[in-house]
Amino acid sequence: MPVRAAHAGPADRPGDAPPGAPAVEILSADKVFANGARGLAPLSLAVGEGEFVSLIGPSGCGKSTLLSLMANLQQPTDGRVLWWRGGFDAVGREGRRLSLVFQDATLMPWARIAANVRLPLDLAGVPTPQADARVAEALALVGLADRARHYPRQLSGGMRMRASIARALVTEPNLLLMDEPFGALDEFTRNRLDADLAALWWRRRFAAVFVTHSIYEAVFLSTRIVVMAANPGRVFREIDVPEPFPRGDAFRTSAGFADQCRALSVALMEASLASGQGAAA
Amino acid sequence: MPVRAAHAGPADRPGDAPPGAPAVEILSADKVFANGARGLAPLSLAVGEGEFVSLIGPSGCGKSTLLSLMANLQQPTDGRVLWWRGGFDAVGREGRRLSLVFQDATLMPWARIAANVRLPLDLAGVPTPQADARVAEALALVGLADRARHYPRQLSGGMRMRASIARALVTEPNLLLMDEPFGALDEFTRNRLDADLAALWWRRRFAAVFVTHSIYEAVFLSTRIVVMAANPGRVFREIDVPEPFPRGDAFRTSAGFADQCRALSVALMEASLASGQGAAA
Amino acid sequence: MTPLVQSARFREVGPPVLTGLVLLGLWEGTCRLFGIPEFLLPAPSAVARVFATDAPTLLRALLSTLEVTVMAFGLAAVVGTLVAFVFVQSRAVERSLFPYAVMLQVTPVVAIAPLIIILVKDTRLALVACAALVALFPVISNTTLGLRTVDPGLANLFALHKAGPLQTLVRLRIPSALPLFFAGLRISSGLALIGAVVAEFVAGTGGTGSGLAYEILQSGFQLDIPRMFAALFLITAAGVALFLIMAGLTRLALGDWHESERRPER
Amino acid sequence: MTPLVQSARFREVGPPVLTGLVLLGLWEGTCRLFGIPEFLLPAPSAVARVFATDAPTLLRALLSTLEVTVMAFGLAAVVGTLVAFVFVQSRAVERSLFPYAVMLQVTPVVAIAPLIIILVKDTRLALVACAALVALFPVISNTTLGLRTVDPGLANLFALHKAGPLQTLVRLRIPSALPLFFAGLRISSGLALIGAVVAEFVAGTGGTGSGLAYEILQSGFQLDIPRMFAALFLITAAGVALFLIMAGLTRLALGDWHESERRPER
Amino acid sequence: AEKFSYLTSWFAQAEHGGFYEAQAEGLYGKAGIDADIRQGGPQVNAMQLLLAGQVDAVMGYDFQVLNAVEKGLPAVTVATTFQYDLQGLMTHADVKGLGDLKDKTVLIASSSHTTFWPWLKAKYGYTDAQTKAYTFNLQPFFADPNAAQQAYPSSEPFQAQEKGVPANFYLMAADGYPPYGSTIVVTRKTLEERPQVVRAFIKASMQGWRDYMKDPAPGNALIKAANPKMGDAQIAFGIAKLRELHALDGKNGVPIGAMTEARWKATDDYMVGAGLLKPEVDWHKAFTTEFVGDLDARLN
Ligand SMILES: Nc1ncnc2c1ncn2[C@@H]1O[C@H](COP(=O)(O)OP(=O)(O)OP(=O)(O)O)[C@@H](O)[C@H]1O
Ligand SMILES: Nc1ncnc2c1ncn2[C@@H]1O[C@H](COP(=O)(O)OP(=O)(O)OP(=O)(O)O)[C@@H](O)[C@H]1O
Ligand SMILES: [Mg+2]
Ligand SMILES: [Mg+2]
Repeated sequence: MPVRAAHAGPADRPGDAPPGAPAVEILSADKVFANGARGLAPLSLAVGEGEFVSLIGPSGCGKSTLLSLMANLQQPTDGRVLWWRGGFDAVGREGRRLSLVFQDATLMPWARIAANVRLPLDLAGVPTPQADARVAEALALVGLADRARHYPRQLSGGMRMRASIARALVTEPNLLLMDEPFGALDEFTRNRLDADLAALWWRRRFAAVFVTHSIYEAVFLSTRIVVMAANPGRVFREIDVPEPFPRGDAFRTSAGFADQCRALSVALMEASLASGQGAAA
Repeated sequence: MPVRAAHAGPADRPGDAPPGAPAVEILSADKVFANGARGLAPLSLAVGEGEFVSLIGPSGCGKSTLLSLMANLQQPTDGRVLWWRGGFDAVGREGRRLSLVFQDATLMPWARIAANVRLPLDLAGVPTPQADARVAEALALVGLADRARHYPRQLSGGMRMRASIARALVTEPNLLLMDEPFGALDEFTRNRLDADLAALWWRRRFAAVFVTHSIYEAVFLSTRIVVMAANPGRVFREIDVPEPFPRGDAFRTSAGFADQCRALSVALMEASLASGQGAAA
Repeated sequence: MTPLVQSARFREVGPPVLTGLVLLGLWEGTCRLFGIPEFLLPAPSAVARVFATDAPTLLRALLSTLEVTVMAFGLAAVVGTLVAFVFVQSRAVERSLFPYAVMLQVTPVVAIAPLIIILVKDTRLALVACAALVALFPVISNTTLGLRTVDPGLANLFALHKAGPLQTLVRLRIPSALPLFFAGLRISSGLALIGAVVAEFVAGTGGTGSGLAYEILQSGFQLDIPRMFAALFLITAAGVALFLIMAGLTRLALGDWHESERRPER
Repeated sequence: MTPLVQSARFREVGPPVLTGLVLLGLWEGTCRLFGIPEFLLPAPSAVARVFATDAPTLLRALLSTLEVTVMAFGLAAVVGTLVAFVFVQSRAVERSLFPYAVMLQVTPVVAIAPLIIILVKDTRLALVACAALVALFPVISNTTLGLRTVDPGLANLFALHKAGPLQTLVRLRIPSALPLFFAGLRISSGLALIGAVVAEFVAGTGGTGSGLAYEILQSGFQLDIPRMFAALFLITAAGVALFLIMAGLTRLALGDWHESERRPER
Repeated sequence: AEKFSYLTSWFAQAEHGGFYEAQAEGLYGKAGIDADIRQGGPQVNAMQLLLAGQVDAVMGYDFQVLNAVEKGLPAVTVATTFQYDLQGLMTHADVKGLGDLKDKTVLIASSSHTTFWPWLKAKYGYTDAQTKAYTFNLQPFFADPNAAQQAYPSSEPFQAQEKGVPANFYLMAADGYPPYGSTIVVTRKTLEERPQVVRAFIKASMQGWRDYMKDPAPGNALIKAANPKMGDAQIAFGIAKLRELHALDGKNGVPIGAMTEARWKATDDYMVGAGLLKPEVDWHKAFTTEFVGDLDARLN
């Protein structure tokens, strides 16, 4: 299993797709907060088209911060972020769509679930019949078809999170950023959504950045895994997962899967130990 | 491994403690929401002193609803809830303390982390020096000692959740209700907190009700596991975990642990399948 | 307990009505006990007597005042909301213009009424303009605050999807602002009413077709204090009615989702 | 660009001042271009001339009005907050009493000032009472709404730990209410000022030690319109100053956590 | 000395000169009264303050006293200052008399709707529709060449003259408007309990008026102390008008302060005729000539 040092060159492409141009690139960017705390040490990271990159690391190591840089919700204190080799303007043009699943569901309390999911389509001016169909599809995908007319507060925590995932998928993004989307779900639902997500990715080949705390999930889904360490937040190690796609339930029980999980687990342990105080010590 | 039907008698006590009187009892309570949706079918469940009961089940099966009945935050549409064989008045008297970790962190945005954690002590009128010491202890337990003076928005998602756990532990409760407290944490931190929680429980022997989506966590921590199914929310199966305490890292790699996990996994799968539409179908 | 006392409707209406009756009783009692002369503080019974004889005149005056009030309130609500929309476009715009909104609020109607009368030929329109000026600021202030108070997560979501200013306004800021917007309206509805009365005091013509202010002035001048109180009572009753209507609208608009309006589920 | 233009301080103060200068310029220009007579609409230069000669008198009057304003505002803030505290104790209390709070708001000062003046012997106190009445309602209304708008999760937490009503008030409701409380104060500060001016108009205090209303009335009678505008300008300037002070206090109190006050981090 | 307070109808001005003069010259003190002259204002309801016992006497108006009597309120007029109500209309230069206002906008205060406006309506056939509010300053009048407005001879015409706007002034009393102007009104209680003080106050006040018309300087000093905005030119203009209109002594030189029953009857007749007063009201209760009989202050 190839384990690379941070900042290595592009990964070998799994399956038969050619390596894509970077959809999002972090160029030696760092982040210092208003109170002087250093959230991210200068780091570089590129996620190419057709890549599925998972971020994993101890609590507080900067995964959400990194993701928000990629979503242009925060600006780096130093360094740059590029989308499709351009500024954030490039997003939304030429069919380049970016979606983000936040760490919490972030639904509009005054709108029903269907309206919440439909929001990005409305904002993009997608005509009603088409939008309706896509909303229904996205809700079915996350198992909320029968909750379309509920308000967020009438859903359970896991359901709210799923609605938020449906909202991210509904635009058929080219770059999908997800912050622990399945953290609040039971194993059964989670496995099903993992499989659905993997199939969807294989079909559409969007660039994906996926924050997770689950080793199994990371290995199952990713073409590459970035292990982060805290104090300051940095890329600790990058691990390629060169297993072939599409991956099904069989993959979960394969020897390759187990090996990858073990290797990732060790890397994660090392990253946690390297994080010192600040992460759970 | 003993697998019991729902509504069976009290569990055999693990370790050497005598079976305790119920700290909280649900007596054929159900819950119908204002919009007519049935959240919980009539169910009964008792959690005795010194018991550690995990609730596990598909998303939307009513775990949070059940917990909020136990915390008196919602009232059952029918049936009753008893605390120490009395009404909710019994809580807060004779040193009977109840704490709840919500599914989201629910911190006061205007107060620093230390003040947030300290809140229950302030409400109970615990004098300052003693409160200070206990807040520091609780923060250290969850690895946030160095964040005492931060505001919630300056913490990562996982850190906020840990602050919320510290707030629940700071009162040294006799009945501790937790709704997926470790869902947003990385494996490393989560394992450490699992171990800490198990040790704490062994020391203090509070009654605990623990909602989780992790099979391993449920088996590692619990004296009994309640598997729930949805549509309507109900107790699908109860599983005793008669392994001895204290449980350490050795337990995680024992054959008994693996057996229990496998059995629970099967039960959970069955519960998911029995939940029909509404849960992720 | 009778069913009446238990009904939800009674629980809504009962307490304020009871409070009112108790207050009226105390008032009547005080007046009688201490023999307070009518021209100082008339007893409720004396005021009621006025209604018995003068109801038509008074109601006509009320209607005239209400007409001004409603037009002024509508104007203030529309203009205030638009101004708030402009303010939230950028902090620079708000900083540049907010002081001038404050100036509008603190300019006494009494002082600018002459100018308005010169500018606006139609007396009724002049009254509406004066009253609207009085009612404007709370709408601007509360709506601006409301439009600014959005969930940062949702704001991020909208930014991410490159929502334009108009989309953000309509789909995010306005729904977020509704509770405060309505709070502003509840304050403004009352202000529009006193604005109308004050404007009538200052700029109102007397004679036929005049409003309650004229009745108050005349009653004061003729020392018909019970009649003055009857007119005052009509004003306060109208104010309370306006307020209740606004509160009802608020509940209709927000009942389903905002914490301040939600009743606990049982 | 000079450093001045780039400084944060300038960006704060620059736009409103520039806007003001532009408006003043337009005004002066209009007056000169159309030769508008001074007694209809005086040009800013004419108003400035008044300040050159009459500043001491006008400032003394301003001080007197401000004294009333500040006392009334303080009274309204304290009383309004206390009333809001009472209101949130229970829906029944609120339903029973809120209509009467509305009544206070919609009773025209002009109408009840004579009663207050008769009841309160000291003229200055009577003025304060009138102005406080005008300023009271927005504090009550906004604070009550604020005290009701608490995060339901936090409310549950407090219920769980059996927090008493006082604890819930102090540790949960009050912090949650602060943004709306301050919004209420921002509205009320201006109302207290016009309340004070209107009360002076009504109570008809004249002579030395009298406030700006007297200056406005007298200037109006004597058609010294530039002087009247100078007095009006002082009122509006005082209103804006009050508002800015309240906005500053708001920022001090909430700057760290409330969305409406937070600046985006860069 | 016995305390006695008198509330005027407006901010201190020439029309109140005699009272301030009496104060300045110590006439009240000599009569054994510790007098307190207070100035009124646009929204001050003097009658209410009088009946509430806040002041001992007020500068009143015949209509209001008759209205009070109608309500059974114990207000009594004990003397007058002016032989006429000084109320009039100021018009632009094209208007040649009170009857010339058919197509004009007339700016009047709302209180005028129950005083002189019904009288003008009845006499010249005017309508409510042509009225607009008078806000007590002259901008609307100046701005509208078609406007006329209510005025006092000593105030508004002076402002117009100052601003160079040609204007005419017409006194309504000249066309037969009946009431007295600027009277002294007390409560019946005061009248019964302290008649000597009332008498002394009236007497001293009228002496004050006599002296004021000779040398207004002492009174003016007090006026300007109470109302610093009052200018010398305006006061002088006011005094000249009072003299010109024979406000204090009437056409045939009566003693200052004198009232007659016949005049009160005329006022009552007008009010009843205009529907401003119920016919059954006993108008005799509104005044007493008891204190004016021995007045002897005269102009020259
Ligand atoms: N206020 C409400 N009105 C209507 N339905 C509700 C309401 N609250 C909860 N529900 C429904 O009750 C069911 C149980 O919800 P609950 O939050 O207890 O689920 P849960 O087991 O905690 O799920 P999760 O694991 O996703 O948090 C869900 O189907 C939900 O939609
Ligand atoms: N606004 C802020 N001000 C100061 N420090 C901040 C701020 N936001 C985040 N931080 C700090 O930056 C670090 C990284 O936070 P981030 O939310 O990116 O962590 P994370 O990897 O997403 O953690 P988790 O898994 O717990 O969600 C944390 O130490 C956090 O305390
Ligand atoms: Mg995070
Ligand atoms: Mg839940």
